[in-house]
Amino acid sequence: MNDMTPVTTLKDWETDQEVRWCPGCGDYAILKAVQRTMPQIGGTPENTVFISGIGCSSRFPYYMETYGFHTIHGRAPAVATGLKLANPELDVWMVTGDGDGLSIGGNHLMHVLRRNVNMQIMLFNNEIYGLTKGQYSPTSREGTNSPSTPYGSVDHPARPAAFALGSGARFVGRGFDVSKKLPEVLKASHAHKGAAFIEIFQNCIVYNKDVFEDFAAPKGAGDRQLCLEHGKPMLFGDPKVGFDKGIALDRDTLTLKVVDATEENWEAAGVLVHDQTDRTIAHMLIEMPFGPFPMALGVLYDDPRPTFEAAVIEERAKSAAGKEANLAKLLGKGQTWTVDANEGHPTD
Amino acid sequence: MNDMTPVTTLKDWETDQEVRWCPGCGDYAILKAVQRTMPQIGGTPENTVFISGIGCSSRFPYYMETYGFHTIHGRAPAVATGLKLANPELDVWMVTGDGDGLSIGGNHLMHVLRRNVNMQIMLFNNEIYGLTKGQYSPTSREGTNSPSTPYGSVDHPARPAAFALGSGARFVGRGFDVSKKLPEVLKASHAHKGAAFIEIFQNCIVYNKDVFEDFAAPKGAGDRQLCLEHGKPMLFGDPKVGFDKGIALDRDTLTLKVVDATEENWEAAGVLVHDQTDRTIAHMLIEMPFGPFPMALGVLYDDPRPTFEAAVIEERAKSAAGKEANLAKLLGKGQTWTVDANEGHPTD
Amino acid sequence: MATALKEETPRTPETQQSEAVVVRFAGDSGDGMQLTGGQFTLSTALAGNDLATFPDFPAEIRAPQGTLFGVSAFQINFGSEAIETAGDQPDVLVAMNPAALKTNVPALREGGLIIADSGEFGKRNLDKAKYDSNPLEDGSLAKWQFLAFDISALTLEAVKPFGLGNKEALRCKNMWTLGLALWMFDRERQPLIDWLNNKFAKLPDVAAANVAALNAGHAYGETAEISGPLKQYHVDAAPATPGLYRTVTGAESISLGLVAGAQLADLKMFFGGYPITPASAILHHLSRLKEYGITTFQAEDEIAAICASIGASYAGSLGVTSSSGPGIALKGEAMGLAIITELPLIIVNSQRGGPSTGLPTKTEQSDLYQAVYGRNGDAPLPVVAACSPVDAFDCAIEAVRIATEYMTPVMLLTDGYIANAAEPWQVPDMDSYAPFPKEFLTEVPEGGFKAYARDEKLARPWVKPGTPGMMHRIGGIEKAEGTGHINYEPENHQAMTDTRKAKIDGVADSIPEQDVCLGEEGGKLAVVGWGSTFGPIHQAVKRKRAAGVDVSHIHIRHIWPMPKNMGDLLKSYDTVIVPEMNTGQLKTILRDQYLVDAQPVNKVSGQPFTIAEMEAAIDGALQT
Amino acid sequence: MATALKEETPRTPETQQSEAVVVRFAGDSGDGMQLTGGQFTLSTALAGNDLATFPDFPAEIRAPQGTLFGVSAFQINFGSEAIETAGDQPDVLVAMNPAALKTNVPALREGGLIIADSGEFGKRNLDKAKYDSNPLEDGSLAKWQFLAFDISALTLEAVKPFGLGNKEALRCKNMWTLGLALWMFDRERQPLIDWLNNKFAKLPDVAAANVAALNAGHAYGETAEISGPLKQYHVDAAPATPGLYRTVTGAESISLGLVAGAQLADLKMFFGGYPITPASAILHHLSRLKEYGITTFQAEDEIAAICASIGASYAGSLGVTSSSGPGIALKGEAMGLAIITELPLIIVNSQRGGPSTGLPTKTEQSDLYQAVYGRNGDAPLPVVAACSPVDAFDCAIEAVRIATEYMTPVMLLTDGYIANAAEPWQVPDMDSYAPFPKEFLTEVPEGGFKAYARDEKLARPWVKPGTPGMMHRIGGIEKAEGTGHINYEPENHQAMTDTRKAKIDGVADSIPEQDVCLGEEGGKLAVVGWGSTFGPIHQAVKRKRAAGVDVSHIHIRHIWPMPKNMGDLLKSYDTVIVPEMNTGQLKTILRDQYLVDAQPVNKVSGQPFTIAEMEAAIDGALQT
Ligand SMILES: Cc1ncc(C[n+]2csc(CCOP(=O)(O)OP(=O)(O)O)c2C)c(N)n1
Ligand SMILES: Cc1ncc(C[n+]2csc(CCOP(=O)(O)OP(=O)(O)O)c2C)c(N)n1
Ligand code: SF4
Ligand code: SF4
Ligand SMILES: [Mg+2]
Ligand SMILES: [Mg+2]
Repeated sequence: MNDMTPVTTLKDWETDQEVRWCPGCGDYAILKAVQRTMPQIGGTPENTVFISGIGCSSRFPYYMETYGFHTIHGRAPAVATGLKLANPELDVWMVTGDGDGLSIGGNHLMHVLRRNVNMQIMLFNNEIYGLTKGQYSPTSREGTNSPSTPYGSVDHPARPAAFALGSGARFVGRGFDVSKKLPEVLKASHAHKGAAFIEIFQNCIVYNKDVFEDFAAPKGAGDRQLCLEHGKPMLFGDPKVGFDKGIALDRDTLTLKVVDATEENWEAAGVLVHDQTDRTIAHMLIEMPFGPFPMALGVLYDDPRPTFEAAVIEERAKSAAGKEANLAKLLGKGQTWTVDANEGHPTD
Repeated sequence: MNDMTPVTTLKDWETDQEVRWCPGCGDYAILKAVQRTMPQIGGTPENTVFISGIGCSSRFPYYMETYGFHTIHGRAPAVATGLKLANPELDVWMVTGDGDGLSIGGNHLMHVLRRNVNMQIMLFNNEIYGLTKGQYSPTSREGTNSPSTPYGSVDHPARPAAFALGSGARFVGRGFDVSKKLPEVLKASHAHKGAAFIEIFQNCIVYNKDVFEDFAAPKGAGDRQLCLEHGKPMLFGDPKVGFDKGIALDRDTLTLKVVDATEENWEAAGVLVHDQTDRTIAHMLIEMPFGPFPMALGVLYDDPRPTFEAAVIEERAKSAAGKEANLAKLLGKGQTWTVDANEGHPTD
Repeated sequence: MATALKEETPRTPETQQSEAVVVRFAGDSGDGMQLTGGQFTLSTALAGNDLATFPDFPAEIRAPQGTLFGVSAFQINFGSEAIETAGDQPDVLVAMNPAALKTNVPALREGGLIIADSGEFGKRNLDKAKYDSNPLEDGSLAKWQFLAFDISALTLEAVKPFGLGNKEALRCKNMWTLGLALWMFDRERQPLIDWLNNKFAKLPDVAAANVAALNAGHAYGETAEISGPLKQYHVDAAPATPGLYRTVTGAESISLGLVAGAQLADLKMFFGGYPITPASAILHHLSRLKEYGITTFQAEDEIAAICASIGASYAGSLGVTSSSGPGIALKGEAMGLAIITELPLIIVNSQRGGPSTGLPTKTEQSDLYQAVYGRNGDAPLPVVAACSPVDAFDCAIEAVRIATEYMTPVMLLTDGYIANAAEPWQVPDMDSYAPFPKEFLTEVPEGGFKAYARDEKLARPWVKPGTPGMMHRIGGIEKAEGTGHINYEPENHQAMTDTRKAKIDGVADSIPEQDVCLGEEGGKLAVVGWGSTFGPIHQAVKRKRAAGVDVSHIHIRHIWPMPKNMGDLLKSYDTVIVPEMNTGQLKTILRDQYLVDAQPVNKVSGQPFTIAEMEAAIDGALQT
Repeated sequence: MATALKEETPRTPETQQSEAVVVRFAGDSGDGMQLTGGQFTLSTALAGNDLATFPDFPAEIRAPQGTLFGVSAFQINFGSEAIETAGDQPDVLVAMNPAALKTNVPALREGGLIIADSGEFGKRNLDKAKYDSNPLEDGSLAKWQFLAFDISALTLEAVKPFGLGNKEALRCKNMWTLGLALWMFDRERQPLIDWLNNKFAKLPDVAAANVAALNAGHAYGETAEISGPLKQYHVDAAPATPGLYRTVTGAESISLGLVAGAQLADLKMFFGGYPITPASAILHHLSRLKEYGITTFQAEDEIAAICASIGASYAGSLGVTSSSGPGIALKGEAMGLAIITELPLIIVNSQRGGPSTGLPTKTEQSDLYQAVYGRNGDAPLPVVAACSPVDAFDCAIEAVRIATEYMTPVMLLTDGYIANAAEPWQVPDMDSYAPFPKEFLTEVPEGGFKAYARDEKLARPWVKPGTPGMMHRIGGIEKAEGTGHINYEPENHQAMTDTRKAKIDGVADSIPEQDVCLGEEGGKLAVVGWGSTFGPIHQAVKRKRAAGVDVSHIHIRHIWPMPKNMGDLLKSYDTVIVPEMNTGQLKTILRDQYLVDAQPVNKVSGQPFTIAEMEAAIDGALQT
């Protein structure tokens, strides 16, 4: 992580606006995690912009003492792209929800990832539409009872990280609201040049209470969370007493499996070492079903390639090279003729 | 393939409308391939519907003697979803382009795949906007010169099959306009219950001439096309003289490689057997770069799961079970009171 | 008697006979005020009063407790005469905390009664409400009557036997308050007790605690009456047509109207929606009615919602989609597709405050321009507007009739106020509605099949895919007359444009002439309204007429096309004013169509007009 | 002299002096008629004639050869007097094949001249054009003069020396035809030869063949004149203001106007577009102008295009987006966002035939409703409409001025006709334009920073993200006066709605009073137009006035808000008619705003009005 000497403190990133989420909402914790991260990455409030769509999550910009734009439902990636192309110097953070980003806004999300615009994209996944009072969302689990699915939803849920990777994302991270490790993921996303996608599981205590408790609850978390670190073996289990399990790959069937392993014998047990640039493994980790497996958290994939705005700038420079921005000449381009003052008729 | 005794002939599927694609356009060949396929799958024109968006490709319905709806740009998946939910008996085919399906329509495409609505989705990928006269599209290769990118495009292209898989598709096929094998892929897509995504490379001879020639040209095709068949080894090379190469997996690095292999020794050479239900291999085949590798064609992935409309019907039946559709009762539901005829005042 | 509460209100002869009371319940979002209001409404209805309600809640899901922006309020106006609005000024304000008092007391009629939970007026809550001193103690409420007692403590006391946690126990406060209110207005407790027992059937302790709180509040009233200023009032039942009644909100009644409309048209319904305030309630209602042949589909966005509905209409179902302002804006392009392919479709717009995201939970009428004009090309479609929760039922049926008879998308306008407000509703007898069954074309007609043949209404045939022998293609490109093939010819485009216009204009042949809903044809002043301004306009005109003023009320339900006599009718008045909760949108249509000098009266504050505002507008119009 | 071609046209004193000829080139899409027309236009311009053009091409990219729907035509009207339209009826028709003849000859003036390539009139092509017999032989062209010769063969002959394949050789046919046309109108060949050599610099054989074809066509004219009916005409140069001239299409001139506007405002430009006919050309033009500080971005759809432009405006660039009907419909919701966040933005709408996909390649003015009214909520924005390719330049600058001075989105209307048509254009001297540099707020003002503070125009400050000390948040929810924080208060919403309206109404303070562009203030009849109907209205009014009729032409450039004197001006005429290529949209605004009995004259065929149609409308209006 490329921490810098902080020139700001957490306080510098707080606005004077009353925070208007429901008491106990996971968004509070994410807000704090972000405010905690900003000094550590050496951010300056005036050069930082938060862009969001619409949803509870998308209220985020109001609480950050930076520039901020609470746009319209689903369109934050497009607004952020224009902003970034117009001023690539700005540090742009996008905030979206599972509805905002994956329902109405899925297409823009795909394209911002594909183009690889350099920004951090935080998708607060609470598996529900919070702001509109609890309808199921594209990430809601099958059978979700909600006002619009009183007998249970029947859609197969979208998987944000799989969608991101399929769309061409070069950074895919995962965290959850109250996780202590969230700032680390955010820092890594910021260090990544290009579009960095971070799925943040967030507890909507009003409409989808504790859906992530199975892995997010502190009790037994070690067994249920696989905290990935580049170059480190994929071990889990309670770190306080020593890891006792690991993720290995059955190279015949190309499927992952959980094996008994400790920090000492993991190599022998065949535990995988996390290579965040390995796309195949990234696919597997993303599709790894929770339950039989722990939830993969941290940086799942990070393999930068040139950013969109860099390419646009380069292309603009190249195509403008040697050309003069002479408006008079431009207006008078092509085949012209002159009407003479005396005759009022053309002379050439 | 579940061929049936054809009750129709190709002629039955042709309309009296003049076909209005540019002479030499790849769309003609696809049209013929589809018209050839329909009798083989036992289709009946009146129960078949073609739904398209806008683009050259999306003119397709006008040329099929079936029901057809040429809708608006990018929205065919949504129209088709409503159609299919309203009448699941219909055999629905969707036609879209790389612009229609992946630019403006990417979100609807994602959701129809995720929901798994039972229909065949043919995306004609010519890597260009044909109808609007040649602007680059989301699938255009980097550096594409077009009216809107006179100095070459800079976006990283989207990969339709990867997007489909990331969106949750359970069938991903590939073919190209003049390929003799296209009907086989179409038949397989039709046999698949659920949303079947088929990427069809299509030659736009006016605006993006011959971009697929490197693998689609008959000459040397054997070396450049990997024609997948479930349960068969992944061999390629000119089949007329016998296959001479195969795709093998380096199980340490989890990367594919090309090996020398024949129909006799492929097993020893470690050539993979195509298992169309293997998601990991599907990811690899889809991401397999053309050039060092041949182009993977045929059915890349096929692993059905319950369809959306089946689930909707089931849920509707379950939730309606035992309930009577009595409008009078419904209107008078909840706490009611009666105003007496004599007094004009409530009596209970 | 309610007169005690009303003494300062100046009375016209007409209103003196009417006994009406306006009560507002206000508390923290977490205090359950909407529920309290809803149940009080029900008991009011059961008592036979006419009523109108106005729920007003914050944009936040659950704003932090005690804050000013977290206050949720529910107002009800009920009486023994016809009630058309939720009332200008409350006579009674129930304030569950300082924030509720602060934000709501300015509206209270001078001399009105405040009932406050003193248990919530501690330092912390006073701070949150930005009170420097306790208003219950500093004399600042002098111009009102007030009663403060520790409802929190009284509730805790009452529910003690049931062993609930402190938080859960305090949740019963609203039932205590409701109990008190029931006593105040001399209401039956039993229906509420039944409802509680039913609601908490699985949690008998909670049920019992709530019932206990309700009873305790009621008992408190009886006791306090003896010793203090609390009085019991009785409002007589309102005269009403005999029959079966219930209460209904606009969202409910639109949903039911759509179900009824589909039945009358003999069609299955497909509803494609995407959640948005205040439209979502329709999606919620319909998704519980699967047994009525309804498929509900929560799409990925508004565009997909309307497109799926178009697909369903194409398949032979009645496609319905619904949204509010921003979502309707997104549907514009697809409406054009439904117009040119001439498929039936209902688009329900539950209007809210704009522009952009605007004020999602506030009401407004500012999407009329969008409804009538908001599409590319010459793209006319009929627009019908509901004026009240009850009216919404018939409007929905009317929209279905027009859509299917004329093969056209129809926009049905409602608004946030109508959607949320409740009214007593005489349960309609469906036998009294003439069915309008839609016939599909199933056999090739003599002379051959043409997808764009026309009947006497200029409607084209509806053929379900799956029908043998009539395969055809439709789409968004201009169609040839008759065949419906693609056609770019100038004459054809002119003819089709003319036909589309003539078809929609022709809808006017099937609708009633415009009536004057209060007053006479012709005269000094007509007040012309549409949608939910009906109530305040009607009441104001009634009062003014009672005072001998020559003023009439014209209420327009068919916004496009308008009834054929509209121009003549409007011209029969010296002056025409058009009150709207927008900057003057209906007035544009009236001036354009009939060249009458209709003058706008506008209010764009997210709040309905008050009767007083309407009376002032009438006075103003007659002065000039 | 051109009179030979004109003899049947009745002449008023005013038009007799004017010498004007209308030529239409028509052929298969593959025949290069647009190129021929474009080059002929250039040579016409170089000859000093005034001119107007009308390219009319099929919707198909490359329709099958020889078909009726595959015909591509290019009409030019040129003369020695001011030319305002592409001409009602061609005097000369060049028909490269039977289909071109069939679809275009009905428009030809009786007695006009047909030049046909007889080499293309074989059985196959006649069949494709649905001719039963060869019209060149069956006498059916009797009411016209006609000349048929085997242009195909003559071309092949001429280019033989250059060894091209048959297909490539035949491609030179259009240059042969152009050569003939140059001879007919006594034009210089050299500029064309230069252009060909330049265009085919890398293919010298092709260049030489084309030049040879051009020369051969020219020589054929000289030879044929001696022996037959082919005559040479000379049209004098039109008087013109001295200066430098070029030709320009509307799409070019809007692009250039935007570049100029951005420079005058001292801003970088960000253009977010998505291809759509006929708007794409602007994207294409601007994407070649990177050196002018322009970033072009082809977005994934129209919504992303406008949103990216809003993002760029927020960053401090001039955001511009462009589309036509269906795409503009999709942008409605985002326009609301730009309105409430009060950011400058230009939305260019190149109108085409609607509704829905409609007639993509045909012209129409049917998006005026959408421009003025087509959004949710009370969401006013200024609308400016260009009337010609030349005018589009100034209109674009005006749009930029309004957007930046008033901090508002502005809609700039043009149409398919203007976008594609070409006109001579006196290259503007940018020094004669007053700059309107936009200042960003960079220092916290005295009294503190407020994101929604107002200047005298009611515009709010523009602060670039990156500016220290003024971090703030904006969004689509109603904003508090001054601070711009979220605010749901009724009074605030009313105030902000009023302010937004007042700001846009106030734009009228910065625009010129409405003038009468031909005729007097007051009188019997005013013909009020907007956009590309300018030409036919102007010519018709000119002719009628010359004939002594009391009629004036008023052309409205500022559609919203309108000039302040508009009402008084319109009321000074007995009768007002409003010709539009829609079903009557501007007329709605005029009637609503000014209560004048403006009567619509409508044409919705995808074709511009003819002068004759306008004359008839004037006659009609004066009769009643
Ligand atoms: C165009 C449009 N459609 C619908 C809405 C209503 N709406 C607001 S937020 C939201 C979904 C919110 O869900 P999500 O993005 O998951 O955010 P959360 O509230 O759960 O954080 C919807 C449907 C809107 N504001 N605009
Ligand atoms: C809303 C809308 N935006 C834009 C267009 C213009 N348009 C028509 S087709 C098309 C793209 C076509 O590309 P593709 O889908 O790849 O189809 P192709 O023509 O290449 O087969 C576009 C941008 C439109 N018709 N509607
Ligand atoms: S509704 Fe859910 S997501 Fe929204 S603020 Fe409340 S707890 Fe958070
Ligand atoms: S433009 Fe391209 S895709 Fe379109 S019809 Fe012509 S060749 Fe085919
Ligand atoms: Mg959510
Ligand atoms: Mg394409």
